[in-house]
Amino acid sequence: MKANVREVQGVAVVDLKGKITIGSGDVQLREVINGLVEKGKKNILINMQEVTTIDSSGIGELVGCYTSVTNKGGKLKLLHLPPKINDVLTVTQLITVFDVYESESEALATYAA
Amino acid sequence: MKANVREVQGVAVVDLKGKITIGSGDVQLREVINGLVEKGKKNILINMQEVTTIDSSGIGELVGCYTSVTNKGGKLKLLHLPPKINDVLTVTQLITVFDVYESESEALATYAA
Amino acid sequence: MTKTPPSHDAGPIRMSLSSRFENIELAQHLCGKLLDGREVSEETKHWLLMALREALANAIKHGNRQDVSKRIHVEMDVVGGNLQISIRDEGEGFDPATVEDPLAPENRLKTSGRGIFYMKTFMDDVRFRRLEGGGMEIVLTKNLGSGKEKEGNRT
Amino acid sequence: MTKTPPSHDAGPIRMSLSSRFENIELAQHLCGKLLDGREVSEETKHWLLMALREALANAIKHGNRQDVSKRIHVEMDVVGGNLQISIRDEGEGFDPATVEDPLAPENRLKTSGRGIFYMKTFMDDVRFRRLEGGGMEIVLTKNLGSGKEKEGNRT
Ligand SMILES: Nc1ncnc2c1ncn2[C@@H]1O[C@H](COP(=O)(O)OP(=O)(O)O)[C@@H](O)[C@H]1O
Ligand SMILES: Nc1ncnc2c1ncn2[C@@H]1O[C@H](COP(=O)(O)OP(=O)(O)O)[C@@H](O)[C@H]1O
Repeated sequence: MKANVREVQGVAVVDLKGKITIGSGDVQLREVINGLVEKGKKNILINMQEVTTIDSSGIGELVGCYTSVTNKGGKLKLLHLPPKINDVLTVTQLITVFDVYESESEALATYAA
Repeated sequence: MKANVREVQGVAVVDLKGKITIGSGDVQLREVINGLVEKGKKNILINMQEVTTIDSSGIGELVGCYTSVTNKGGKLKLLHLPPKINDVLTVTQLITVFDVYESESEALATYAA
Repeated sequence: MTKTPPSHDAGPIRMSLSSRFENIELAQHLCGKLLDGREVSEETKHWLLMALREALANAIKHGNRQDVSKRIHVEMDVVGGNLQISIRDEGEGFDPATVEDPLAPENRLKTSGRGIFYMKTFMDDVRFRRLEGGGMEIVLTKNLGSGKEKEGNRT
Repeated sequence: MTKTPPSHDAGPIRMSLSSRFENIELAQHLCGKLLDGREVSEETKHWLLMALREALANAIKHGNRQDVSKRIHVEMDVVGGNLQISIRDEGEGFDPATVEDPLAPENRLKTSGRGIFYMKTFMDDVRFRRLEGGGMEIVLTKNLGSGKEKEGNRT
């Protein structure tokens, strides 16, 4: 997994690429998000467009990131969810937990509110 | 393996495609060539261009075909040998046994002689 | 090499792997290859490979606790249109009845506990068995032609 | 799934297959996958997979005589830059010393007898062992980084 962080309109946009699976990407995702939280970033948008595979460990980490950001009073949202990852979140009833967007500008606008 | 037979200038040109390997293609090759020999065809040119894989069984069948055609007073020659199949014939010192051509028209001309 | 549809079932494939997460993909790959040339939709294949991934991850993590000297045993077979995969580990085993429901409100935001649920969602049948010499066996079954595209699959 | 170079050797992979020629490609495929992400040239990979094919074909044909109830056991491992593959069958075994030289003029036009020669040409080492309970083991070794591109490879 590769993660690239961009700062756009006060939001940390995290472009993820590759696999978020057990032993490869799951812990890495947590570290990236924790790093942002420690730097005081509260508005985080994870761009999932280029995520090729996710498993229950990856989903678990995503939920963990959501909780730690929320606990710090921040907002973690998701962008460009590939259909199969959408399915994986849906069956475990997590899709309603996350705010999910199809357009980056639309997503960014919601942080200003 | 797929084999298509074309009749060009009195030569049966056999276009082979795919694998000539044990259990898949090796016996088939023999049947095609034997069929031609039984029909009285003596001039046979095997086009190897689209052969993707060959193994020792495939090579064995090729040699067997060469022998049966030669024994009937015919000529079996090879066209468009892929580099790796050329290697496989070379190391077993079979490359000098076969007449090999890079051009179909050139190959066809040699049968007229 | 071209795809040739298998004329008959090619008999069970067994493999064993050391307890490393990197090996999950090798097993997935072999399973995918086993289905090559069969009439299996990409959707069906995707979800059953995800279920296989979850079972392997559990065997490596919870079963063998990533002890690389312990092995994971996988057996795959297609019989009468059903893919059956058995995954065995050399761990302590567990009681599946004690596994919590990840959809229960108090579990919804937990960082783990969804693997078995995914297996059950994406396969037709999931069975657990404690092995005599220790360790757990999990048997995943999927009808390849059923088109049973459960909730996980889009329409 | 993207290729990730394995950070360390992933431990031996073992598989067993029923004695069908269709299974040759499954084993080749797994071996190819095992090399993914390693620095192995396509040439090296091609020739070692051909050697593997020959060994499997012999185990299925001469060893197990295509008896589908008998199995072929394959173990693959990369240790210190060497790929080592063991192929075992459940047949009668044979004496490798009795195998004829396919380059001898009287054998040159035979329709068989080139398999072991190809293995020896394309691998760094080929060893035979009669197994205690019957059957034959053949161990193929190739240094992955050697660039030993023997006669079989073009320059
Ligand atoms: N092969 C196994 N050996 C021992 N325990 C297991 C095994 N597979 C699953 N478990 C137990 O079942 C629990 C639930 O597994 P699962 O639903 O996959 O979620 P997770 O792996 O995220 O905990 C695990 O936490 C573990 O206690
Ligand atoms: N696994 C095996 N079990 C028994 N005999 C074998 C085995 N492998 C090879 N042989 C013997 O060695 C001979 C030479 O094998 P090989 O060089 O591969 O050529 P081919 O398979 O074309 O005969 C075979 O004909 C067979 O008698």
